[in-house]
Amino acid sequence: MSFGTVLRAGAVALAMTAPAMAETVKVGVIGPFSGPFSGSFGEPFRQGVETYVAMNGQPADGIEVEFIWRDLQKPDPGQARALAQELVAKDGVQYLAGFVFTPNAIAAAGISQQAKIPTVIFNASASAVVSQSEYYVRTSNTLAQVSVPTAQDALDKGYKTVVTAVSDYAPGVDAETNFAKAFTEGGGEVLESIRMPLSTTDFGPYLQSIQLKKPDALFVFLPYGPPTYSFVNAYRDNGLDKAGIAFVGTSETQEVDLQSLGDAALGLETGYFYSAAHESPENDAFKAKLKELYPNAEPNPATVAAFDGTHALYEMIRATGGKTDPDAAIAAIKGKSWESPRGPITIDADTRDIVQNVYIRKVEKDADGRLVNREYKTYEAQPDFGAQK
Amino acid sequence: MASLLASILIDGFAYGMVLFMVSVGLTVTLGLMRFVNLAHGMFAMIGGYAAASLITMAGVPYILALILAAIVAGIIALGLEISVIRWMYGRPELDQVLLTIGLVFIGIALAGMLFGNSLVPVPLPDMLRGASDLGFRVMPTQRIVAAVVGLLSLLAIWLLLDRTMFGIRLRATVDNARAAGELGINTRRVYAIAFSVGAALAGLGGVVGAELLPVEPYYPLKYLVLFLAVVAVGGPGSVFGSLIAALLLGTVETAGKYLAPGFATIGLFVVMLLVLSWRPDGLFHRKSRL
Amino acid sequence: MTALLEVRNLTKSFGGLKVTNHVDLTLEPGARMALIGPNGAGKTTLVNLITGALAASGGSVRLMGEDVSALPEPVRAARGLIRTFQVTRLFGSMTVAENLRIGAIHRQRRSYAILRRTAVEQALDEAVARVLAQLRLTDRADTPVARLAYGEQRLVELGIALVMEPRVLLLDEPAAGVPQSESHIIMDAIDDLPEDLGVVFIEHDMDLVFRFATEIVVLVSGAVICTGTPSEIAANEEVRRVYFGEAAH
Amino acid sequence: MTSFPTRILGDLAVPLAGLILLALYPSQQAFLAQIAITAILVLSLDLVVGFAGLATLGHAAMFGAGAYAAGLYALHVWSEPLTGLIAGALAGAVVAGATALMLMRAHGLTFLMMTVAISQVLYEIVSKARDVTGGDDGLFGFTMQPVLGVWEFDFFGKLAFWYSLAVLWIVFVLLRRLMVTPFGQTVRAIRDDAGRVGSLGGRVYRHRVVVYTLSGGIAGLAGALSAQTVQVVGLSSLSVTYSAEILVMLVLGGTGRLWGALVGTLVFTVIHHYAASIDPVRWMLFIGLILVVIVLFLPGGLTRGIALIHAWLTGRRAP
Repeated sequence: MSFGTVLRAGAVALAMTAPAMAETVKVGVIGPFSGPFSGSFGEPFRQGVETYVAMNGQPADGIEVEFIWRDLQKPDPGQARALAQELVAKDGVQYLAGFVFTPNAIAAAGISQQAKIPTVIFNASASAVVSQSEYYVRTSNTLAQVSVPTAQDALDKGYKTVVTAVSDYAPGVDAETNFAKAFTEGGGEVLESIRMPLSTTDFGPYLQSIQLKKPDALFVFLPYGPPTYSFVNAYRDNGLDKAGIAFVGTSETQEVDLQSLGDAALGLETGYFYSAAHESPENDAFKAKLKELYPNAEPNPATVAAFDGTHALYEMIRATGGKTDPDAAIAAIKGKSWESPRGPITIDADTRDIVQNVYIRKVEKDADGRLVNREYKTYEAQPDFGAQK
Repeated sequence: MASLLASILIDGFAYGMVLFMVSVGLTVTLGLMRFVNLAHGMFAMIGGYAAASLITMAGVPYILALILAAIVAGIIALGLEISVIRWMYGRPELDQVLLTIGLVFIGIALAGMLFGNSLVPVPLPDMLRGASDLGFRVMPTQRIVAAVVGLLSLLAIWLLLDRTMFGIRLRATVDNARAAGELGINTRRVYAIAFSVGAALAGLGGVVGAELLPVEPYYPLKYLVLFLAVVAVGGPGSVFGSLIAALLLGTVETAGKYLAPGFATIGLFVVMLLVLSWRPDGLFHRKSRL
Repeated sequence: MTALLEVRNLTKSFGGLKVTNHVDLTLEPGARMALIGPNGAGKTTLVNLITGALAASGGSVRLMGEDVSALPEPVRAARGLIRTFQVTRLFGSMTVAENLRIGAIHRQRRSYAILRRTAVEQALDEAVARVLAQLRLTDRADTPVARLAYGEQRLVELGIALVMEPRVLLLDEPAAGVPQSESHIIMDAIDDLPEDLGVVFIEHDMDLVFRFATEIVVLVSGAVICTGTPSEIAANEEVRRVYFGEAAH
Repeated sequence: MTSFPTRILGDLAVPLAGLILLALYPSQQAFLAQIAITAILVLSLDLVVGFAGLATLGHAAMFGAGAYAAGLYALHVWSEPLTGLIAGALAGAVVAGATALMLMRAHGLTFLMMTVAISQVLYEIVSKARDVTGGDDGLFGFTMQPVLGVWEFDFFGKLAFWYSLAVLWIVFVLLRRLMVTPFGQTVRAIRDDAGRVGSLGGRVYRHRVVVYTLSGGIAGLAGALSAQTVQVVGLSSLSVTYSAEILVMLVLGGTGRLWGALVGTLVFTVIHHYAASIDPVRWMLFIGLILVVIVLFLPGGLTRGIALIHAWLTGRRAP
């Protein structure tokens, strides 16, 4: 975490007390900047925002953006609402951003709606989130968005039967139901759907009983960090790969965890919206700047979601000239498309949710021996299938 | 059917042995010093970090790193015992709970600063990776290692308690600390050594259990309930009780995963509640034997 | 006239060890019974069995003719069987008056009362004031007990029992640890107790025993070896040998 | 004991403190409402920890039960707030009362572990009953009618603040009264020496069950307030982590004094608020150090410290 940012923010605040030369637009960012989720979300958020600012400067001449960071470690709706209210009422922010957990995003929706605060969701991935406020925009993904194309790909690969094993929490259930729906509609069969308690770390028994079912493939959804690590290792160590049960995942091999997964991850195939190995000038520029600012940081889906979220904020700020005009701001971002480090993306004009490519990737070693998600197939312009139901 | 039962027992045993190793030190501090130590998981985490650093940075072989990690955990525990924890013996439980929660918070913060907030893998040598064939099914080799190390530590604990001078002193102090003091046993030193040895065992458990309970800053908080459950169910102070409780809880959770996947966690806690309502002092309440 | 307290065949064993061995006792109204015996004779255990703090392995306890053997300690206490402790057990966070009030609250069955402050409950106050005066603690009423001298703490220990208006009072070494100069306050207070009350007291000081007791029970290794008036006990050969012989050293 | 004016002044302290805070943080009323609600919860925790002497890591179970009950009540039955509070309090009391029958025979580590197990089981049940509770997306979609039919809930939390402050005031005053009644004193006596109370005819178990149930009711009330003012109920309201956090607040202020609960909540929340905006990463280190220092050097917490300073200034010995 950078102290420079704090100092810079302070300097901006000081500058404000002098006769204002430039219009300052304040953006409140709420996320887990400490605690167990800081590694997978809080830090990437900050890195994404700052990388974007470093690459693009200020939105326009005479408009300065000031980011105000507020720590919210865990799902805590009361705290989320209090922080959002404080940012709006006391700090006078024109925009809100961040939000990892769905309940927090929903709790702040009332503030966003009533105070008309355009808000960019960097993560919270339940389909229902964006519809909670007319001023919500999302630059991450929904589980339906990534699991439906993943199911199609599984069918294309010729898998006839799957077992789904997901962590027993809302994103896991979303992933399971959407995958299963798409897979069965495409003619496949789901032999069993297992929901594993979130606190589980010993996956051996689950994998053993899956092995007895002998499916063609195993669809998985697990939260980042320890559960994914344990699961992938258990998948190898229980010999499922050798038994010919293919691994079908989404976010499991994301970059923040990938290197610590080690060789166990080699060959795993997943469908997701961003790979650090995506080949495009936008991604190369993004990775180069990130590396320059944070030598130890991994370019991660959460980093890119925040990077693109900052782009969305800039679009809205530019469209309103830094003035408070929430309706104009939100109208300006609706239907916008641009080339993100992840590939082409669009903010849907009706749902304000993101439309993006979903890539099927395979974990390989690059020239330096580091693990990468190599994209080999693209499902273009996927919407949130969950919202279409 | 038979192979399902065998699978439950085998997986439950391996899981239980990891739980046992991490928890056994805690049962000694609870039974002996009557010290409610919520920071015990921290020593397992320290062991894990020590081993991971030794292997990845210094290229130390796995087995040596395992032993060194246990020693590091033991030494840090000894330092803590002498500087802080010693003053907490005999204080109300609430104070002990709070102090050790405080230590956990400090440990989490320091671990995050030193090693980052993501998990740190403890790399296994190729020999211990992959699966071993048991005939009717395969078993992760690493899990067999954990079970073996667990059995070896059980043997070592038994030898330590039963065959050494320290064991005699420890048992005398458990029976009656005042009488032991009058017999010339330095009870303070006995406490300190017992605490440190318990932490070293936890460190060992932290390393061999790293595939099951991955090493990361929130380790001490995340698995705390599990470790305390083993001790409470086994009966504070009873090494044998902890072993049985660890195997029981390990098997219950494993059985839940095979038979009612979504309810494994609830099952674990319900069993714990039932046992504790039935026997508030645990299955094997320490009377005079350790 | 029924006896206040009748103990028959009371037995307690831990494992194979009999710590209380077929004890019989009868306490008449007005009796001042001293329970004596060497250390480890099981005197405190006997008190614990009578009050129900410990469950007996066998035998019966009758209080005013009724069998209370199956009743838990609080119920026996509510029926007037009250004891004090050898090691002072006061409510350490409270003042003297508050300590006594806890007794009064239970005596008057007000422990679930939530409508008025304890301090304005007149009946409680009167009971407390009476005992404070009796023990000459009135000017200490608002002192936290933690700050009292040990002798005064023993008085409060006794006071909590007295405010319960017991029918049978079991005193476990009431003057233990109290300097000689103050022990008479305690013994005087015991002397002043109502006539119809029965008292059992454990005491090591033979002067006190012979001055106050109307009846003496000698307990050795958990069994009663002899019961009698002070003069009978003083003359008893076996008691002299087992107990006074030992005490003389 | 205390003179009449002192008592009245003590009763007025909550609204006074509320007004001072409002003057200090005029535009952060949702934050102040959070403090008031948390203070109610910590007061209820003090009943169990400070006055009954039982260390628990499961108190959030009752808070969460109250929050979900009030949320479901508003969603399916009636969105009137005051009856919603009653629903929440009842739910908290029922959970506490039912579990107390099992819990109050245990003590020490066993008690601690059972409180943890109970709140984990409740957590899992609520998490699994996704259709009813929303699982970990949270329970939302309900709106509240105006309080007493007059005052509307506003998104800046103005009403939330006054509403929560009023409930906090009532709870605080009633608990202050309760602590000096015969029942309150009996509970304190049980904490000091349960065996002694038993020897006086006191029913320790029953009193503990009653006080735990009462405490659960108040925790449920706090949960209901939280549900109504935030209009989302999250699973974390039931978590053991939250139980630990409120325990830290209580100890920071000092157990066994109602003042301690208020001071601890206020100091913890305000420090957290600033620390979290200045340097969130080191916040955990800081709170850990505070805990260790308080336990080692200032058992009794901040209010004990204040009492010591007061005693030193007035030249008397501290109580």
